[in-house]
Amino acid sequence: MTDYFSDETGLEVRMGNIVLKNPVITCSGTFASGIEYSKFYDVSVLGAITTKSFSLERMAGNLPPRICETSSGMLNSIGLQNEGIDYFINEQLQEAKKLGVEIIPSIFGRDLDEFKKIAYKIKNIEEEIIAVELNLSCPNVAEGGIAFCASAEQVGNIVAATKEILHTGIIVKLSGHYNNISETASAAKKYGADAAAVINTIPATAFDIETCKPKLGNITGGLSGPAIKPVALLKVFELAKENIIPIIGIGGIMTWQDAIEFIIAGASAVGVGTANFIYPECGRDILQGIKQYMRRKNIGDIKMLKGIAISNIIKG
Amino acid sequence: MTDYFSDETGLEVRMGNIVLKNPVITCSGTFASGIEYSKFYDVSVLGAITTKSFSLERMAGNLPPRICETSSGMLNSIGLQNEGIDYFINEQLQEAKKLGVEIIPSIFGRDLDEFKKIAYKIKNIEEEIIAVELNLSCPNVAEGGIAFCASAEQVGNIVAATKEILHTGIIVKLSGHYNNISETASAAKKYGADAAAVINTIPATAFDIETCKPKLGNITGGLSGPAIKPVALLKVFELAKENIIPIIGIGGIMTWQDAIEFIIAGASAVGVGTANFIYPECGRDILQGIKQYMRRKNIGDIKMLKGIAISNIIKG
Amino acid sequence: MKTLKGEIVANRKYSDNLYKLEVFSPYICKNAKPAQFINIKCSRQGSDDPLLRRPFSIYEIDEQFNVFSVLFLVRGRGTQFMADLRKGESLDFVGPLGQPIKIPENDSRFVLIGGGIGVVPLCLIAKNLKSIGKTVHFFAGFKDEAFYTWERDLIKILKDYKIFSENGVFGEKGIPLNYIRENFSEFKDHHFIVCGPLEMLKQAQSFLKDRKVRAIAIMEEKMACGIGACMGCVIKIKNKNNGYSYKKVCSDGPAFDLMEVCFD
Amino acid sequence: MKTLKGEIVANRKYSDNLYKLEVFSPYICKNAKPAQFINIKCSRQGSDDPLLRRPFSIYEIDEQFNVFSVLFLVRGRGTQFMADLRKGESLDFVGPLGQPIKIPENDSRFVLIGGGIGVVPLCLIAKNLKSIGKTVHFFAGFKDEAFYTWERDLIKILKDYKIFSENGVFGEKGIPLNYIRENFSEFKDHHFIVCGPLEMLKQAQSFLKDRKVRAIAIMEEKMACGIGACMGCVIKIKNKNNGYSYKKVCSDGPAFDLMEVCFD
Ligand SMILES: Cc1cc2nc3c(=O)[nH]c(=O)nc-3n(C[C@H](O)[C@H](O)[C@H](O)COP(=O)(O)OP(=O)(O)OC[C@H]3O[C@@H](n4cnc5c(N)ncnc54)[C@H](O)[C@@H]3O)c2cc1C
Ligand SMILES: Cc1cc2nc3c(=O)[nH]c(=O)nc-3n(C[C@H](O)[C@H](O)[C@H](O)COP(=O)(O)OP(=O)(O)OC[C@H]3O[C@@H](n4cnc5c(N)ncnc54)[C@H](O)[C@@H]3O)c2cc1C
Ligand SMILES: Cc1cc2nc3c(=O)[nH]c(=O)nc-3n(C[C@H](O)[C@H](O)[C@H](O)COP(=O)(O)O)c2cc1C
Ligand SMILES: Cc1cc2nc3c(=O)[nH]c(=O)nc-3n(C[C@H](O)[C@H](O)[C@H](O)COP(=O)(O)O)c2cc1C
Ligand code: FES
Ligand code: FES
Repeated sequence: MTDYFSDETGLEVRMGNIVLKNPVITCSGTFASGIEYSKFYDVSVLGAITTKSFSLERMAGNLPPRICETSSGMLNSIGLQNEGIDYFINEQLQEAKKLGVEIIPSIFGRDLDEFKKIAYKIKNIEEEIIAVELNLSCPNVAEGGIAFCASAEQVGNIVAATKEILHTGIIVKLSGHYNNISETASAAKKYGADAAAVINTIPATAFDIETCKPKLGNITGGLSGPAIKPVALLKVFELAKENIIPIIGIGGIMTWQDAIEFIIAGASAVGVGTANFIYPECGRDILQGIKQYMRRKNIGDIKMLKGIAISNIIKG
Repeated sequence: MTDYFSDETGLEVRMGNIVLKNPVITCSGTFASGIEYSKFYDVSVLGAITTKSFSLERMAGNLPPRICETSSGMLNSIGLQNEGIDYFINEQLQEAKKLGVEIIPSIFGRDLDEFKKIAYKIKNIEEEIIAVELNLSCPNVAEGGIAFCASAEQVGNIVAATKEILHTGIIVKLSGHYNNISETASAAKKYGADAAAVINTIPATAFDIETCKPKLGNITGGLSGPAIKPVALLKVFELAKENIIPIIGIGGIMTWQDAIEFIIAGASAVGVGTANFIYPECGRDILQGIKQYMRRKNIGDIKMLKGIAISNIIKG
Repeated sequence: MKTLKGEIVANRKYSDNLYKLEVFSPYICKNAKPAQFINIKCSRQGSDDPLLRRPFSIYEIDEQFNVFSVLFLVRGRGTQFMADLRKGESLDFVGPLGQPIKIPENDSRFVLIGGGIGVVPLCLIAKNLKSIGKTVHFFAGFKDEAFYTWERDLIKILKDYKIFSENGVFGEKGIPLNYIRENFSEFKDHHFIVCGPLEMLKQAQSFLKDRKVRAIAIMEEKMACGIGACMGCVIKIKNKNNGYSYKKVCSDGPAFDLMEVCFD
Repeated sequence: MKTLKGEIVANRKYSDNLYKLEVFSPYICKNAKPAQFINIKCSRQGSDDPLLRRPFSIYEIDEQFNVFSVLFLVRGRGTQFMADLRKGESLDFVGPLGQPIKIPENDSRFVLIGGGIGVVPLCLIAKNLKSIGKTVHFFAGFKDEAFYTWERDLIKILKDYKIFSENGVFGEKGIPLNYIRENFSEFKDHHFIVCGPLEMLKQAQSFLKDRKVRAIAIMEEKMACGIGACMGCVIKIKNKNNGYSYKKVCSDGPAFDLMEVCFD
């Protein structure tokens, strides 16, 4: 057996200007800023962590209950509760940096102007982060959020404005909800995004048949977990086929097998979300599984795995 | 305890010109024409059965494998294999009629013209059916299918053309895939549809990480089963809130609890699909459960249950 | 906190839908404190449905044998899974989670009021209070017979308790809060700790607030992560400016100042 | 066909990943015919993950005790669930499904070739053929040791068999088809029935076709309904016009004329 993987050789991922040491990152909103999970394992093994989305000002979030379980999935309607970008920059970043892992702050603005303001703040800490993620797809907020994804122009504008302010890598977090994901991804690419994170949670709901009321305080929420994996895979596959922009594949990844499935479908890297709630160490375990799979299959570089299902289809 | 339900009192459902004796129907493609399932129970207890979608000519369907299981769900890529509408009219209808259940033929045309031709054929058997379902949302065909739902105009045109030919009830089967479901439903209503069946399967895919090939011969398929229920519920709820057209709620209904959830979210009737594969008698059992729930809650008419979650939200 | 596997030492049926699950875990027995909980995976290994872990208070800790227990009511899919677990099988759980309850050092007399399954965290709290020499009155109220045989556990912790059932089938007929109301002078300078249904907590709050009694509530909310990372399990807690902010039951709680909890 | 619950009489481990599940069911024992299968729910009651039932050939029928069995290999989530089932638990299944194999009445001599788990349906077929006085040669080929102890079942059905393993750890070293090739003159007017991996079926088809031998294949495909309602389980079957049409393994099969199966 060739010994490619005594170290991390062959795992490095390049997406535009973003270089990750390996393809496993954690998703926004499911890993806070990493501190809680660092009690379970050394999170510095991860390619990067994406923080909870931060807004310009503190946000209270939505009415509880905010969580509701569904078949092989869950709904959340957190509504971006967060202490605001200043809190992240002044209080949390340094603590998170101590974990030794690359950090991708996720940011959320209700409009272009807010995104710009947040970007100016991020500018002061650009050296300390590996990229910034623009959350353009939250289904749980009244203004902005998923609605951005309805228009490729809007997505392009926000990316362009951020790009003008920041030199760090830019990731756009897109929704699978609209049917224009190629256009939004193309616009993001055109205006300077390095990668697209695909997908965010899928708008959904649930009702209690005894009270005859919604199960979520916010009425609707976003579906995540294994239930959405086949839908997320199709979005990644379709985008990757068109070769528009490097993709971080997200949606229902629980195991290394799921991660490989996204990578062969065309994702450059994978984002692990809901799985962290059930298996706190899953980021580490998924990475380990990917390494073992590559060794077993004698694949020396993860790049050779990326989109291999697409080439196999083309070959017929 | 009041004895409303020694019979079927209070279960009748009116959707435009369509009158069902109760709200439980089976979904197209999951119940063939009822004959197989009649070996398991007396299917005449059902409100109606919807047949597999029939096309103008025989269709061979897609390459196998056509089935792939996912977390709490399944993908299918049948591709509308069927023997053609003539076969249904000449061979199958009479046999199905013997089951004593109301029949809703589902029909599929690749374009407006084919829909018209099929409608003319249906005209000859109009007396024998309770309604016709226009499948405008199949994700597994190269022409037509889900693409119809991209445009409200197209949907309107097909409904209008069918309405001109047929006097029987018209149901449009819509996709949750596009974000314009209010518009397509409005167009359908405007041009004469009596009800909308919401939703069809959700486009999705899966890959085999050992062969690095798609798990379906057709590469992509449609996701159904419990995994999609929260997404389907939201579509039904949003449409029902706008009060556009009576709705047959479909997606992941396995139990009477699921059926009630769709009804309180605004569905007039419910369609049971994938569940038939796992619990062949589920149609009967779901109906039974609805009756018992209504008795327990002292609800004399199913109409009082319809959309009750919406009124509860408005009441606050 | 850790992800742990513990061997099931016993799964005792207390009544139709009440079970006590005893689990071998030196780590929990050494580290868990009163009011903390664990988050149990309620599906077979390799299965992700039901997806989310379920939170359960730590009920008893037997330091000698390194066995702790949870006492649970069968409610839905997760607890049915737990009821079916057998001796010798392995329990997959994360813990200990939540903040240990902060016992007000200066108070020496406590009233504990548990409603239904809310008695669970109070048992470990009671044991702890006793062990540090505090006076504890324990009041437990139940709707039905499910807890009929549970008294045998309580009696091991303390003698000074009263059990009520709404229909009088066991214990005294009535509810604990009424008893407290009627005999309030006895308890007026006690510190209260309450856990139970929202309606009970609400009533306790309004009654005790008027009387300026200090009280701690042990709260519940639906959880996803259980460790403070997802913001899923928040409840409204009053803040200084007459407003409220959302606090996480899993990591800020589950114990909160009862007077600061907003019920609306 | 019916939805049934049957008590599990035994779940015998044959090797690391091969099990025989014995189920009490008068209905199946009375009605099931060779080549038919049942569709097993592989999740706990009230759980829908894994969602789909799994198809398994009927392996043995004990009419005296009304017990039938399935012999299965642990492959994934469903079969792991089955491996964990215990005596006394209840099996939820639908059956009998599929067309009984049509035994060509005029033929009196049969060669049965099973590859791996493909031996399962052949066992009931063999027993049936013997019972109606046909001559049966049974050839079984395996990749590894999983079937090492399985011979004890076969020997109860007939004496005229040969077992092969690719690596020679048990039985003869080699594969059944090579043996047939080398000794073809012995079998040339036999009717063949084959079940096993696609590669084996393909080779059998091309070898037997050239020699104009008639053969039946027992096929597999992923299923959803198992009763002919969903069109999910189709395979390509040649039709008269040199084309093919899709036939359902569950309700048209699982037995097909081997020469009509398209492998591409
Ligand atoms: C901190 C804490 C401690 C608890 N301690 C105990 C205990 O000691 N004994 C006990 O019997 N129960 C306890 N509960 C409640 C217990 O978690 C629920 O009864 C259990 O989650 C129900 O799961 P289920 O699958 O059976 O029910 P389902 O209704 O099927 O569960 C569906 C979803 O709702 C959640 N859920 C349902 N009920 C509750 C609830 N009351 N609180 C929080 N989430 C809920 C589940 O976790 C799951 O995500 C505690 C809850 C919390 C938050
Ligand atoms: C008519 C018929 C008879 C069979 N008889 C037997 C038997 O007697 N003994 C035995 O061990 N196996 C038999 N099989 C194969 C058996 O159905 C699969 O091994 C089983 O479904 C695997 O389930 P899993 O959850 O363990 O695997 P997974 O791979 O997790 O299953 C995932 C999905 O793929 C399907 N699937 C996986 N493998 C097969 C397969 N080979 N054929 C059809 N569907 C598959 C499953 O049903 C499920 O829907 C038979 C299959 C068919 C079609
Ligand atoms: C509780 C919760 C909170 C989330 N918060 C955010 C967020 O703040 N910003 C964001 O871009 N995505 C957020 N997401 C979406 C996830 O990052 C991810 O895209 C989604 O959950 C799908 O992946 P999964 O199935 O692996 O969870 C959140 C998801 C969950 C479950
Ligand atoms: C195997 C299969 C075949 C289907 N065929 C059709 C079809 O021919 N026409 C149609 O309108 N919908 C078809 N559907 C979609 C169902 O009618 C239904 O809309 C969908 O499966 C969602 O409901 P469920 O989750 O209850 O299955 C099919 C679904 C499945 C699973
Ligand atoms: S459950 Fe995630 S923050 Fe409490
Ligand atoms: S599995 Fe449905 S037709 Fe065969």
